[in-house]
This record gives sequence, C-alpha cells and structure tokens, in this order.
Amino acid sequence: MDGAVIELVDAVAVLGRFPALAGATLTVAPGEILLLRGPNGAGKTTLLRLCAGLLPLARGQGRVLGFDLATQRTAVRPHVGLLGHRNGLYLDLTVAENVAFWGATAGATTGEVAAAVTRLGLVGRLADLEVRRLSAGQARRTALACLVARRARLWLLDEPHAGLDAAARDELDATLREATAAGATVVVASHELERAGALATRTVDVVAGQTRDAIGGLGAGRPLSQPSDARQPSDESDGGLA
Amino acid sequence: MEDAGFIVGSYAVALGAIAVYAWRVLARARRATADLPEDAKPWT
Amino acid sequence: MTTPSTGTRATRALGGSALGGVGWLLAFGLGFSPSDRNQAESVRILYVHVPSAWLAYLAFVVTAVASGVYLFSKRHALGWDRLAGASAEVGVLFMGITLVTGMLWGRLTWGVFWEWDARLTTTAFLFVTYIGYLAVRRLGGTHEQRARRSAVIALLAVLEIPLVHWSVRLWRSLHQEATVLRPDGEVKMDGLMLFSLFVGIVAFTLLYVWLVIHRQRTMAAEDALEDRGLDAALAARRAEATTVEVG
Amino acid sequence: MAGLVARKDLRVEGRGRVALNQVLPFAFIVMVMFAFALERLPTPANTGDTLLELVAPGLIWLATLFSLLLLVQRSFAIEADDGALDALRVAGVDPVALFLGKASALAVQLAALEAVLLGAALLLYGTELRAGGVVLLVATWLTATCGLAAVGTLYGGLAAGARGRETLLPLLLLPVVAPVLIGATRAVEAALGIEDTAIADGWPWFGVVAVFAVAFGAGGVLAFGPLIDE
Repeated sequence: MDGAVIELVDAVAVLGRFPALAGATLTVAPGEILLLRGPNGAGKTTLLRLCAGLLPLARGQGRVLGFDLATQRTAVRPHVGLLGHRNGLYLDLTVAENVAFWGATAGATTGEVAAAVTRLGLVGRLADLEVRRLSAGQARRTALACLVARRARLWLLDEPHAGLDAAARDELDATLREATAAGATVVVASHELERAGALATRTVDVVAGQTRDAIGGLGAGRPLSQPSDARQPSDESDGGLA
Repeated sequence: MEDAGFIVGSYAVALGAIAVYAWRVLARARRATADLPEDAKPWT
Repeated sequence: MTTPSTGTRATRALGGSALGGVGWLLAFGLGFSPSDRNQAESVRILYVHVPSAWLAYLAFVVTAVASGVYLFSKRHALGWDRLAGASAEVGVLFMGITLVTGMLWGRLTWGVFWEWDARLTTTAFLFVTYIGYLAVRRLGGTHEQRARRSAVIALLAVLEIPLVHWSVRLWRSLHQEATVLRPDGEVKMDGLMLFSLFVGIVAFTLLYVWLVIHRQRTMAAEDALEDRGLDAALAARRAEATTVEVG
Repeated sequence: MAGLVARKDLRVEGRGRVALNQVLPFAFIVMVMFAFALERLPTPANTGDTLLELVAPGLIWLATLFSLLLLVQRSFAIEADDGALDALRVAGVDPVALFLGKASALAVQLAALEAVLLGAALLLYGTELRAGGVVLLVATWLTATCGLAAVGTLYGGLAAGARGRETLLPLLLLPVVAPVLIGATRAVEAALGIEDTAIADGWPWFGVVAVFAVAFGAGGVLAFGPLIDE
C-alpha cells in the first residue's frame, strides 16, 4: 500500500449539533505508530470514529486506506480495527468464542484465530473463561486478539493503556510493535504522555477539535492546559445513534 | 335542530383543533425566522 | 418583510381562501343543506368527518411518496424529507379529527361512540402508526440520519396499510351487524347535501396545503438555524484553539 | 454469515439463559394473570366452553407479543453490553446477514416460548387439541413466529441506539403486529374448533399471517441496513 493510510483535510464531524471535530488535517503513512495527544473532550475519540467510517463527514475531505470517507465509509470498515473504551465483546461468551466470532466476520480460518489467541497469551484455562470474569487487561488483550484475527490493517486505539498494570502495558506495546512490523498502521489516542510517547514514532496534538503537529518527537511536547470551555460535552461517550 | 350539541360540537372540535395547530405552527415560524437573515430563507 | 414569518403573498392568499372555504362550509354544512330523511341532522357531521378522513389519507400518501423520493433519488434533497414530516404531522391532526367526529357521528347514528367497523379500526391503527412515525422523527442525530430513518419507517407504514385493512375487513365480515347505515359512501347524498360535502373537501384541502407549506418552511428555517449554529459553533471551537495556544 | 450471527445469539442465550429464566416465567405469569382477570365470569350458555376456553387463542398470542418485546430488548441488549453493536458496524458485517441472523435466533426462542404457552393454555384454560386442526395450528405457529421475529428485529434495530428506547419499542411494534394478532388468533381458533368453527375457515387467516411474514421478511432485509447504520 504505497499511499498514506489516512489523509484528512479540514475534516469536520458533528456529535448531535456540537462540532466535536472542527477541521482536522492529518496524514499517516503505513507502518507508523501515531500518538494523538490531547485533553479529554478535545475530539480524539471522534477523530478515531471518523477514520473507522462510523461517523459521517460533515465537511472537508478524508481518505482512509484509499477509501473516500464521504462516499465509501461503509467499505473502509472491514479493514479497520477500532478499540474504544468498551471492548465490543460478548460478556457471556468465552475468550476463544469471542475471537472465533470476530475472526469469522472477516473470514479468518480457525488456524488464524488460534494463532491470534496464542500470540496474545490467552492460552490454556484463560481461553475458556467467560469474558465477564476477565480482568481489564485480559479483556483488552482479547479485544486485541480479535483485531489480529480480523487482520485489520489500521488499528485505531482509544486510551488503550487505561486500566492496565505495568506488565499488561508492556505486552500491549509489544503487540502494537508486532502489528506494525506485520504491516499494520496504529493510531493511539491517549492523554497519558509517558507511556504512549515511548511507543509512538510521531505525535500529533489534538486541540479543540483540530490537529497540530507537535514540535519534534516526545521530548519537546509541553503539557497542554485544559481548555476552560464549560459547555463542551465530553465526546468520550460511546457514539450510539446519538 | 336536535342533537345540535353534537353537530356544532363536531364542527367546533374540527375547526378548533386546526386553529390551535395553525397558531402553534405560526408561532414556531415566527421564532424560527426571527434571527434568520433574509437570504437564508429558502422560500423567498 | 417587517414581521419575521414564513408567510409570503401566495400563502396569505391561500390562507384567505381557506378561511373563505371554512365560512362556506359553516354556512352550507350547518345552515342551507337539508336534513337527511332517515339520519336527520347528524348527516351534517359528515361534511367535516369525510373531508378530514380523505385529507388524512392524502397526507399519508404524500408522506410515503416524499419519503420514497428522498430515499431513492440520487440527490437526497432534504426538502422531500421536510415535506414528508410536515404532511405526516398535519395528517395526524386530520386523522385525530376524523376519529373524534366519527365517534360523535357514531353516537348519533348507532347510539355508541365506538364501533369496531373495518374503516374506523384501520383509521385508528393509522393514527397510532403515524404517531410512532413522528416519535421517530424526534430521535435526533444529523438531518440526514433523521431523514433516512423517517423515510424507512414511512415506507414500512405504507407496507402495513393493506395488511391491516385486509385483516380488519376479514375480521369484520365475521360479525356482519345489520346496521342500515355505514359511515360515508353508502349514505345516499344528492343536490345540496353533496354540494356541502364538496365545500367541505375544498375547504379542508386548502387548509391542508396552507398548513403543510407553513410547517415545512418552519422546519426549513429551523434546519437552516441549526446549520448556521454549526458554523457559529465551528468558529467558537476554532477560537478556543487559539486561546489555548496563547495561554 | 447470518448463521454465524444466529449461532452467536443462541450461544449467548444458552450461556446466559435470560430468555429461559426470565422471559418464559414472565409469559407464564401473564397467562395466569389473564385467568385471574377472566375466570370468574359465568360460562356463556351456548357452547358449553368456559370463557377462558373461548378466548384462549387470543390470550396465547397476547402473551407472545408481550414476551416478544422482552426478547427483542434482550436481543439488542447483548450487543449494547460491551459496545458490540459498534464493533459489528466496524467489522463491516453485512446488515442483511446481521438481520437474518438475529431474526432467526429470535425466531427459535419465540417458537419455543409459544409452544410452552400453548402447553399452559392446555393446562390452565382447558383447551383441547383437535386432530384435524394440527396442520393449521403448526403452520400458523411457525409463520407467525417468523413474521414476529422479523418485525421485532427490524424495530429493535431502530430503537437500539435511541434515547428512551424501552418505551419507543412498544409504541412502534405493537400497532404493527396487529394483523398477526388478529390473523393468528382466528386461525388458531379454527384449528382448535372454538365455537365449532370449521378448520377450512382458518386458512384465509393463515394467509394473512403468511403475507405479513413475507412482507416483513423482505421489508426487514431492505430496511435494516439504513436503520441500524449511524
């Protein structure tokens, strides 16, 4: 895939009547691990959902994996993996059953599903445990296993490190590096600078619905003050049929 | 005219309901167009 | 335009003629037309009941057609969605009037307010279905989402009408009650009575068109306001970014 | 793909057993409540059947409709628990397969529930089966189940993400299923020989239910995509 994975030019996306994304311009090359940095409510989640083809493009242009977001946003979805605050799993089903289901939606063979499960270390007794009984880290790894099984080429992760202990975070970072090595591209939205920073090849700031290239890599980025806009509903809530 | 109550009543209900609804629509129209500049009115 | 409103010279003329129609309806319906041989005065209610029923059905046909055009036309013009919404709202109003006047008429003719007659039952069913449609229209989301969702529900409602009518008619045929008179249609009308009915239909049609035009324009104005609101919110959002930068 | 979704729904139900442990008892209780409400009336003189026996088919289908509301809400609750609905959209699962999958899983649960309700009617209301009417009974049972499952999944999908969905679903669904309530009740009355109605009289009613099932099967396949997508 030669061209850029994500090309946004002044993209605007609206939650209800609030322009959560007010003109984001962003280009992501294949194989990158991009860190989207910014306070809560800056529009990070909306940006990820827009790239996953879940939100209509209100204004501006956008292409993901060669698909035009204005007209082909349903076609882009099978190639994208979005991991929000909720893992999108079935709590009553076991780890193995969940990964098998989500893999099957993308036509993965049982071999590929088994490989994904073992790669995320979800083996033995853990594989037959219902997701309801898993720890946050294990559930997060199950969701990642689903992404691997679905062979997603673009990973959009929203606060993936939230709720994980140090060991689980290291595993997560290893998985992301493996994914990019295998040709995937990863975009991580996080406001935890020290964790994600070490991982990212590039950092972009998201401020009040717009993107700014951070000055240099991790080091130079200075912590952003929380914009004092009180009326701003947080867009971190899951975007059902708002 | 016997049963006048029912008959006039039916007219009153029908025309009354239409009048109330028309009034509500016009009031809402006035509110909506109050701060809408002349050009933005698609029907003018 | 001094007072802000959705009115234009055309709608004022239309409004005037609608009021004229109502005046004629009152004059003929209550005054000049004779009483019926066997139903006596209650036939006058029909001059309101029948037109409102026909206009309600027309309104729902307009909603269905407009929804179809919105969904299947390439341009997806929101104007059609607004027409569908406005017509449905006026349709529910007229359907409500049809039911109430139908019950008043039933009270005088059959001595009972509600009669599980095929026509009245279908009308009541349509009334509830389109109240559901209006509830769906208020679900929020962008204008396009609202339009698409409402259009689908409107077409499903149209799919439902023949089914309900068929099953209700079949159901009523089991209990063939021997009422001499059935509401409208079967009631023989001639001369002045037929003219009064005609006046009723003309008056209600004018009212329907006038109401739909104003309702649709109000919706257009509100949508335009929202879009302008979006620009304002966008500007404010962008301004926010600069203040953070400076701060 | 539709089979995949259906198996997933049924496995979740098999694991969680909410329909079995909650919806089924609810349906049974509704039947008992009907009996409380109607049983004390004197038996009508003419046919010798008790009132409950006369209205049993209607009560069965009413209890089915109320249970359908719960099953549909449950069917979309399992998606909403952990954001699976969004994940299904991102996975690019074809809406037609999603609709057919969820509808067939719902149909299986609904069919089982209706069978139990018929059993309850035999037990509580003194309904007797009639050999001749069994074909009509089974035909109506299956067709009505397909129709209700299709329309339930369709309107369930619409209400899934909306605010106030618990109250929106009954408002939208109950009027729409009126033809099934009328048709299926009359057809079952003919099948059971209530008031000595001939079996032949039941088949036009079966026609109504069948047309409803076909119409909303097709309607669902076409309309589910636009309704479920954001």
